[in-house]
Amino acid sequence: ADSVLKGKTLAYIAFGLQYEYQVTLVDHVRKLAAEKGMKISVYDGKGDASTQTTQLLDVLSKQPDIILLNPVDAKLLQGGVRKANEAKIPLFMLENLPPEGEWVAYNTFDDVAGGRAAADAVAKLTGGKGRVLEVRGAIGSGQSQKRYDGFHQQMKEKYPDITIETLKAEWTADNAQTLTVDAFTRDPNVAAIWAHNDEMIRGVVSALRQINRLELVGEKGHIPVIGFDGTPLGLQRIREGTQTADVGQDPFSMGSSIVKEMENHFSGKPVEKNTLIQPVMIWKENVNSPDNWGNKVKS
Amino acid sequence: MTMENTQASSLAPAGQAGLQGLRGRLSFIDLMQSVGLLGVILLGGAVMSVLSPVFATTRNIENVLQSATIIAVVAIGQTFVILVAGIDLSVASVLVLSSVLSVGLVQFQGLSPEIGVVVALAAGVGIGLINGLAVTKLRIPALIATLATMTIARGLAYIYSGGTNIAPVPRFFVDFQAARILGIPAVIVLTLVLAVIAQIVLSRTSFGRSIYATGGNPLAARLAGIKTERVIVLAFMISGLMSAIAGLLITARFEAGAATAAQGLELAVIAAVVIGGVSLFGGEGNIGSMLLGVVLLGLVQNAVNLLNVPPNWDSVVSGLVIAAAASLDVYRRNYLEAGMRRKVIATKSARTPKT
Amino acid sequence: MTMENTQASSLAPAGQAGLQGLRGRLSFIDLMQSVGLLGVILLGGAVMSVLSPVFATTRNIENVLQSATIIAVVAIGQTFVILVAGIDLSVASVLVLSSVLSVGLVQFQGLSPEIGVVVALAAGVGIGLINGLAVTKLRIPALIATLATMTIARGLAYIYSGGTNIAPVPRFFVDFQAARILGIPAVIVLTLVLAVIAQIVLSRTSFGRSIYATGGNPLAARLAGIKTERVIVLAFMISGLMSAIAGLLITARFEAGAATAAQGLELAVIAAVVIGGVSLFGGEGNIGSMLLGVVLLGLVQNAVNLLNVPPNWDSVVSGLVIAAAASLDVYRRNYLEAGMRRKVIATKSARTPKT
Amino acid sequence: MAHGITKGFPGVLALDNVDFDVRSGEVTALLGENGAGKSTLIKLMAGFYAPDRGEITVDGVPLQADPASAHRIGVATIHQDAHLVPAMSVAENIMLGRWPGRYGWVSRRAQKQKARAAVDRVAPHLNISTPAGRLSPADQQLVEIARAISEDSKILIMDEPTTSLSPPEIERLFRVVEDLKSNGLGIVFVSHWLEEVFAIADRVTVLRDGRLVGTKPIAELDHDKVIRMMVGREVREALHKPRPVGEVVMRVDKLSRQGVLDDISFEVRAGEIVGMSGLVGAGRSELAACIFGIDPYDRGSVEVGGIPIRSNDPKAAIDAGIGLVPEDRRRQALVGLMSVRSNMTLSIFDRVTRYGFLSSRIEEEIAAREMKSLAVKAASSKVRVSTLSGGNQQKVVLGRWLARRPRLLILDEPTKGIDVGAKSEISELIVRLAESGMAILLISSELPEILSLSDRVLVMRSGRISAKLSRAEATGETIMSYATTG
Ligand SMILES: Nc1ncnc2c1ncn2[C@@H]1O[C@H](COP(=O)(O)OP(=O)(O)OP(=O)(O)O)[C@@H](O)[C@H]1O
Ligand SMILES: Nc1ncnc2c1ncn2[C@@H]1O[C@H](COP(=O)(O)OP(=O)(O)OP(=O)(O)O)[C@@H](O)[C@H]1O
Ligand SMILES: [Mg+2]
Ligand SMILES: [Mg+2]
Repeated sequence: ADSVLKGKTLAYIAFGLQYEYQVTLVDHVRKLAAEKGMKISVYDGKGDASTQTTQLLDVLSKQPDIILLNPVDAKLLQGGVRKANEAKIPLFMLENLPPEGEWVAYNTFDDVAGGRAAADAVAKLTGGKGRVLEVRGAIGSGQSQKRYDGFHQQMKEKYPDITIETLKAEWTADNAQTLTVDAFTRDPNVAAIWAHNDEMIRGVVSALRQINRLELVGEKGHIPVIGFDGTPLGLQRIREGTQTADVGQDPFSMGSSIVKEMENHFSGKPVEKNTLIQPVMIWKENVNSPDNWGNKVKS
Repeated sequence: MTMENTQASSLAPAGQAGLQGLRGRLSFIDLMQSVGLLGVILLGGAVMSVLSPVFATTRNIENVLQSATIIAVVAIGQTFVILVAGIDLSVASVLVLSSVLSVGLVQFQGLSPEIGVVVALAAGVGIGLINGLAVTKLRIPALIATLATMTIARGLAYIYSGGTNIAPVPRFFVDFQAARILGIPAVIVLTLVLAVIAQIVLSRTSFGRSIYATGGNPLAARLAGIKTERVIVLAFMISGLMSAIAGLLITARFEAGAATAAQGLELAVIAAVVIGGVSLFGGEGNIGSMLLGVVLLGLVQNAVNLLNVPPNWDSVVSGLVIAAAASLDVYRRNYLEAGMRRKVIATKSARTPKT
Repeated sequence: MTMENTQASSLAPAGQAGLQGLRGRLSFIDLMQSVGLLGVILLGGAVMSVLSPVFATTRNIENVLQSATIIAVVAIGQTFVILVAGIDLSVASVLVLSSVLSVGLVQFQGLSPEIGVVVALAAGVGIGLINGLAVTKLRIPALIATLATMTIARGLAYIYSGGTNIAPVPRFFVDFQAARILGIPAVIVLTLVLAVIAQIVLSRTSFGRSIYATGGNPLAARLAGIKTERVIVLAFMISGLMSAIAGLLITARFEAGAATAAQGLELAVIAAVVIGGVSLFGGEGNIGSMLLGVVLLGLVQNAVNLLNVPPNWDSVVSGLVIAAAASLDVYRRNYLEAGMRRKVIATKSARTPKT
Repeated sequence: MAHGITKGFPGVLALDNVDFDVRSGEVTALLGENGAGKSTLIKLMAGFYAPDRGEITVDGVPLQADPASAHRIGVATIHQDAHLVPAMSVAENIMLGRWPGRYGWVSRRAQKQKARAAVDRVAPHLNISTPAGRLSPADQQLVEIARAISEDSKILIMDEPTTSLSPPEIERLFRVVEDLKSNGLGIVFVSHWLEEVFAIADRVTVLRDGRLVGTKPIAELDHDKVIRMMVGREVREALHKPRPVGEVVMRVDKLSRQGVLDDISFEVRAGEIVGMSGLVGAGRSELAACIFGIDPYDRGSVEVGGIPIRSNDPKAAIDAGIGLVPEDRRRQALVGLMSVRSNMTLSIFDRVTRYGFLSSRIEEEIAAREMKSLAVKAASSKVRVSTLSGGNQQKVVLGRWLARRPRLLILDEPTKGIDVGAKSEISELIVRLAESGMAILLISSELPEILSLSDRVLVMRSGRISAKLSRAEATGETIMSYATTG
């Protein structure tokens, strides 16, 4: 039988197609939409709230049946969300929520839990003490803030002997590289490094190589490096031993679940308003598991 | 037709009549300068109306203009600075600083919204003053001076807001955003009012003329007794004020004091201003055609969104459209210029010799 | 001492000898011009050594230089463009395009790494050529033309890479990054070699001289028989080539071809070039002091990182340091000039008049 | 008004303890060789520079080093180089900084009226709404003059106001000056044309090497005395000697450019000096621009040595053996930021290159040689050419072509702004170049120069050659009559 979504138009304002995780998410939603017979248009938010606001307004002119919105910075899309509500177009949200407004369903990855999982991993690798570098994402990004909160809460509650030094790398490998190098110059005693995404790990690894501190997992002097996302490149690094672990999210389940909520909404079934997708820790042992999204996409 | 007549009459004794005719023709050329960009816009608009049925709707045009207001307001200030051969990179940072102050002073310090607005505007003017003094007194190149304040102001905005965006905003921001005057969104009306004031200041006041003189030939301006340093400082202060006003607009639009917004806005603004015919070397340009540059960039963005160009191809398409628009405009100007030169010289050499 | 002697001999008839002595003094001043920025750097370095014990270690200095290499290489190319009074905003996009091509052609198309590198460099030169032709033939302002190619090249890089990192990189990138020549990291050596070549080209070849002439006065240069359009096109091509080389360096540094890298790099590069004394109006500047500008910015960043300035305050601090460095440099120049004037008056004013 | 003025620049002492005063109702001519310090003194009086020592007062009120204060105090100045805002209209340039109106509003009507009134006194043919940047150098200079005389000033300073003007305009200017003088203005006048000085000045002040030589009433002076004060030696007039004339070097055939040039044909032979006369705006500079490939032309051809040269390509013209000393050296010839030396070698890269690299030794040799032969006054060959005085800048341009030795040299107003001593040196030089076989096309608005140097004279009017005169036929009267009505 045809899906209730058949023939419906879906406008998907994406976070930005410059990010591997997002590209995978978008591709998956696209594939599902095609299966359900929806007409989908994807807008590339380019990681910029102003662009997204403009896109949202432009999309409203086109009167689609469904809007799927993944805000870069939800607070800044408050005004846009209000307009969508006024236009009475059902809104589905991913990853970030504005302070007010209405939406049918919200799916997100549990970033706080992700931060906590990272803290556990760090503690496990360091024996619960030492100086840990946290390479964080952009100030003002909701994801980064939740990861930060989860990590620090967990550390404070369970591993008080660990000191955290936060480096403001704004999601980019370039920044992560210089900041890491300089953090080591300041004090070469580093027990572990955790970065808010896998992209920044590229900078971290490059920094370690530059200062001659890059030892593979298992070798003497190895500094545990933990990423976030579970991108193919991250998994590859785990296989090679330049990265120790990764906090995996799952774009596939996030995409599938939000499309399922759309189906529920239009067929009158109960809709799960908030869905939190839990992190999966990836280590060398399970790096080849076909469940890891990074193994499902081939780059 | 008229031109032919002018040629004939310029044979008359004093050549006065010929010059009169030329004067009329010159303002016609000025008109063409703006109309040229308008032509590019209309042409593009016509193509778009065929490609996308929703393009030519009031709703869509209103959206485009409304989205363009923030860049437009900042661009008005930037125009003053570029006219004096400066450049202001700090605009986006001043904008976010103004935005977080306008909300934060109410949220954190419990001040009244009016005071918040006033302090936000004052901060913009103050940073403009610092930029201006750094450029004129310390003689730091404008690019470097405003790069420094750009970094500093953004830092201050993050520090003050704690790195996040501040919400909710005072009620009147929301009301203002929703307000309409004669059916036109108030933000658009405000922008137009600011543009008209700026254009009048530039074209009809001695301060405005001093701006053009200072940018067109600073030495000549100084020798003529114009206080060029003061003019430059004022231009930067105006840019600061306009950016601060844009900060309030962005607060209204996003309903938050936004520390993270407007990344890279300075380049977009400078691009719009230059496409709008303001010379980076100073002394040339006007608000009217400058605004057409802003609108053109807004339309390109809108077209790309409406046509749902595949992700990342949109960048390619906008780049091509910008290049095409710019070269069309340049082509038109050269064409016009060549035509004009021939006419001027023809009139001149036909004049009766005086002994 | 020598100067005193020179003064005495300037009493000799033709004044020729006096001119000789002055020549010596002038090159001393030229030296001071560069040394000035060096002075700012040394002063800052001294302060930093006190504040942070690790600052003055070989290790740290090496790190700073190594990090600065990418900006430095791009800045060398940008210097050529700014010297001809242009500006190249497309550098960062060319850089990432080169980076993704150098890896992608091997990974996706299965070509040999050498071909990947050659195509990457050719792409850079090609975009430079397009920029140059747009500026000279279509007469689009450089800012707009390169803004367009900046958008387009970044778009193409994303399209080609599909928004992901392309890895692993061919072996020789890894080897190159790790290599040392005489104990100095190969990337630093390569950058210095490129800088020396660029400086020699600029100061010792007719092409270099044409660059300065074209930037200083394009009309005069053209009337002196210089093919100014060709010179401008070549400057843009050099900028494209340098950015492409920087793209290979970034590939080596991060061991991946990444389209997301180098966001906003163009502004950082332009800032470094201008702080390094290259005039945005063309015709003035040299590679040596320009590199000091690059190093200065790198050190500011390093200092902020080492001192562990609280998050967000780091922006404020770097902004202040940039402003301070720029104004110190301007102050020094004025001071030097005033000193020279006084010297002339003191030594020449009292001389016996010859009639 | 100026007392004990000393002003130094890096490497140059431009003025050394100079006293100078201006009296109302008098024209004081300020004379001196190129680089003597005239313009520097004027810039000090205009408030543009601050004196290192000494003081300037107007009616006992000290002048601040600020052009605005100079204007306020009543000093209006025409500077040596035209300082106009190119994109602004003539009217606005005339009223620059003094825009009429109230409360900061500019009254366009009043502006036009006032500008029109000022322009009518010196240049009635100008259209006051043309952007100033589009005017020819001569018209730009007229605009400068109109601006200065429109000011309500006590003192009017004119630094070489006549350099690009033709006789009728100069006459008109002098009438205005007489007028202002009788209104009680004090006027300072700088010119390298002693005829002009004797026609208008009441007193003469002479500077040499930055020092005051003396001030004398005009009645006590004659040409030779003034020259001796300025130069410290006698100056010889160049005498015309017949020279053997060689084969045709350049042939211009039916050259036309719409609205500018109409059917121009002539030839220049080796060793020949062809003078080209005409009124300002006759199209002589435009012709030079077309021959030299600066501007395109619609029809016709230019041949050098029988080979046609490509249009619109200065490089091709230079390669074919043409050199041009353009009219507006600052805009068209010199790269101000570059050194004197680099400016001189700008067209001879091939000759100063060894093993692919520029040799600074050869460059210095050439520059030193030309600087010596032209007596260029500069601190060294490495100073920026923009710091040289106007006349010395012109010598640098000449030096560039002397270094290259083209087959045909086009000189467009070559002695514009050149002092008497140097002028005769340049005249001699032109003759020497012709003797050595170089063909010379000499464009000049100065009849004496044309008459004393030319072997043949072409007269242009309204883009056409209205007469081709032999040396015998060419007199002041014939030339002027063909220039105005041919
Ligand atoms: N800005 C400057 N920097 C350095 N030297 C300068 C500067 N301005 C003038 N000079 C020097 O001062 C001296 C006097 O120059 P000035 O322009 O006053 O001469 P002048 O008498 O007007 O000559 P001319 O008749 O050629 O115009 C010259 O040697 C000149 O090179
Ligand atoms: N760029 C320009 N735009 C407009 N008119 C111009 C331009 N250049 C020259 N003209 C005009 O063309 C005419 C011919 O000028 P040209 O300079 O060739 O005359 P000339 O005989 O050399 O006189 P001059 O002594 O003024 O140089 C003049 O009327 C001049 O005003
Ligand atoms: Mg002078
Ligand atoms: Mg002329």
